[in-house]
Amino acid sequence: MTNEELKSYIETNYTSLLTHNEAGKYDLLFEVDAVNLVTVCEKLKNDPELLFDYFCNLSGADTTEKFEAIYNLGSIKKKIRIDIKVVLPHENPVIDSVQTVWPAANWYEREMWELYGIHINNHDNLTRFLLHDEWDEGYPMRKDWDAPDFIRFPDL
Amino acid sequence: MGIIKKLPIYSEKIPGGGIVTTSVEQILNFAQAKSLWYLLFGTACCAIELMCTGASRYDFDRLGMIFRASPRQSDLIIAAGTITKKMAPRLRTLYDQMAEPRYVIAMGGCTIKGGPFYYDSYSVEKGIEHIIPVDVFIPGCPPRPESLLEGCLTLQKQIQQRKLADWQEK
Amino acid sequence: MTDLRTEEFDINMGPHHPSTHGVCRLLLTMDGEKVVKVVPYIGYLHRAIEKICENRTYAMCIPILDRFEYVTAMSCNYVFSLAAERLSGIEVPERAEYLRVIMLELNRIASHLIFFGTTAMDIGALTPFLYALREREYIMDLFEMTCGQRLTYNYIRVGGVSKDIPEKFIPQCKVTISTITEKVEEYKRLLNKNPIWKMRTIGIGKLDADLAIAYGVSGPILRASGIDYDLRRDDPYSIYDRFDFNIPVYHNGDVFDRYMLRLDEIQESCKIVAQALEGIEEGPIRAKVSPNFKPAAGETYTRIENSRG
Amino acid sequence: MAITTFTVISLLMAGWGSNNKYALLGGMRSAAQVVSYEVPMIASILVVVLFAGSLSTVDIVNSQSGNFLNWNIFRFPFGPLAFLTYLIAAIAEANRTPFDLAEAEQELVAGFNIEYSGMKFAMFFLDEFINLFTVSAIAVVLFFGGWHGFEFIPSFIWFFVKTFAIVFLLILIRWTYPRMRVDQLMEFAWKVLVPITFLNIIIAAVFKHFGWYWEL
Repeated sequence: MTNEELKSYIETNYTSLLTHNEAGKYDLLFEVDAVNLVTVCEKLKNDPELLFDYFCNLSGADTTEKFEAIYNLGSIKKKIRIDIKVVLPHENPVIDSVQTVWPAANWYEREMWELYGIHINNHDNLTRFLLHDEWDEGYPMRKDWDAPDFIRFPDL
Repeated sequence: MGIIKKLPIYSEKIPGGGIVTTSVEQILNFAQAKSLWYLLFGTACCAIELMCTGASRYDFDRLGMIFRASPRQSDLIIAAGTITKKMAPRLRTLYDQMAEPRYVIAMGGCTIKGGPFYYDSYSVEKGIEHIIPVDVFIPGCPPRPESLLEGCLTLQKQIQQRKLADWQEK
Repeated sequence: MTDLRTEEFDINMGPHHPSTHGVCRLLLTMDGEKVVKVVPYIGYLHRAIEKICENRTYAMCIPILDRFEYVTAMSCNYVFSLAAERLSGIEVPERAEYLRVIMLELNRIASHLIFFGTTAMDIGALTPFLYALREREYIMDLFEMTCGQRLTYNYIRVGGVSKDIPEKFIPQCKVTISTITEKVEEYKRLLNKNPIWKMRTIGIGKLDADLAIAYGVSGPILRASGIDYDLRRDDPYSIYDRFDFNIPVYHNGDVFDRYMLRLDEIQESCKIVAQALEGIEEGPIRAKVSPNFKPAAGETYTRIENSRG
Repeated sequence: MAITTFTVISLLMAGWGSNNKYALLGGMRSAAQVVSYEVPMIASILVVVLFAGSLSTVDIVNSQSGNFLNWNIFRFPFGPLAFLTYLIAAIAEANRTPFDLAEAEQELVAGFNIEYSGMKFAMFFLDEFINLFTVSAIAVVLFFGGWHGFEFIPSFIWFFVKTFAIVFLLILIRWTYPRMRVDQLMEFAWKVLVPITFLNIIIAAVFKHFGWYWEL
């Protein structure tokens, strides 16, 4: 399945759930509402045409106004891939856990919770694991985070 | 070590005792310098170079350096790789568990001053010098095996120049 | 015997333990000699590379990414450059693509040799470790003559590679890969029929296909579990579609299969390097990219096949 | 033989006394291992004793005097077999790889001696090498004709040459072979080695009874 076919397939079958985002180069990037995330993921995984059974990566981003969580999914049988983006507000970001769909998401979500401060609903083990135990300086990956030894470079 | 520590105090007082002190000193220093057993402590990139140094081409063993896994049985920590803030207390514990006399080699930029890249990182300890005292620094990111060998030879020279009187202070 | 009272106890393995190779801490719950439960604790090498890269230019990021995965630093350079190139549509010269493939595959061999040596050492045999690192030094020589570094290369840049290969690289590389292909046979002879090695590896650490997919396992471990999935073939990047190579797949998903798969992959990588050495032509090695280069706005996520998954 | 058995107690006490879980595991492992390998070791010695008709080492060596084909190792088929079982049991007894579970470096860090440093550790370490030398010397006495050899070289030199040859062999094995797991180790001792050695005793007795061996 080429990218164009995949795009048209998703746009016809997931009209209300996924919206295409032009920012994605090379890969297809879709946006989804935070409330629909788990249902969309389950559908994508079980759709016989797509079979997104492989969870590659989960990354977070802070655009100073919003948080973004990007899920990179792949399908081993169909050899296709897709990115799904969830946009979250800067105040009280909360997202549902997708680890019921892909257990691999567990650690990525923990990491996102720890570094970005995005709370994960229904996560079974939301404990600190990257930063050291006495850490109390906030969420380091946020753009507005600052620390004494952090030197912000001028914009080049 | 009780007797050896007190040896210089008594032997200096009797005529000709200085010879005894010097020869004991030489023997002890020789023994220590030529059988430095190092603790297998590698955290990051430098650990791979440490492995290479221990393996076929560079052959650490010819300097009398064999790795031991337990801190109780080693004389030397080669701190290879980045020490994060989470790791730092463990490094201190390991150092405390070692028996005297103990030495530390700081291998690579990260252990010297936070490295060429991690000077503004929130989780990396900027140099291990404020965790444990360091005897030899080896710069490089990561240092080549040759420079590690050179560092070890330097440490051996340092050890051979030690005086028995220094032992009392430590 | 059954009503004998036994007690489970916890044991703390790591962060400093001779067999962790890198730093992680495992909290093991033991029932005598049996491990009942493992709780991993990681983060002892969390160096905040993402945060550091946030305020660097793209060119400045590449050397940091070397330290990200220091056993195969080339692929970390590569995946970053690939992302930047895809974003801004930079065309990479032909010769640079060949050089990249040669370096990536040589680095894969080096990484697999480290795996081979340390695995055998953890099981208690020291000879394979010495053998593997002996062969790895030949590859290090090649890297050193090209980019002057043994471990962190900073070689693959956005738009190409940093330096051209010296004249004697190609003959020496040919010798190296033929030596390694032979030596891999020697490794197989050394361990495959060894009954103790077999006892320690066959049927140990089984990971079946469903579990492997569910947990997003990738690379050689996924293929050892019986899933024929290699991004070099299934999602081709660079010029991998020009070469003829097999992708070894094993089906048991135990330690022995992973070990065999990696040894096979070394031989396949040697094949790729040999073909690339044949096909390489003269030409420019780098597209024009300014040092302060910034890619066009947008997002991209690249995936490549790394030796460690 | 009795003295090597005593090392178990010291290992166990060392492991237990250091209040460290790794050391405790190491101590337990080595105790189990040494006790179970004692059986095949003594059983393979019994073969030789059966032949020499005496427990005295002098008598055992003298029974192998004369031509070097008289050495027990060349008395087929039970001689080589007894040597093999003895060697395996001896490696296990001396805690060397592939049976060095008591101080498996990659598993138990350093095993029972993890918490010992300085002179106490040196004692443990020297003990290991003395043990290695002792088992090799016993192997020479039992199977390789002790101090007998060609006339023109003094007998003690012969003895040491043979002993060091076996020490060399043991060291070679130590660096080449991977380590066994503890349950496999016990299985190997009780299910393989013990039956083989007992069978060997029976074979040796039959051969001795019917006089099917040479005396050159």
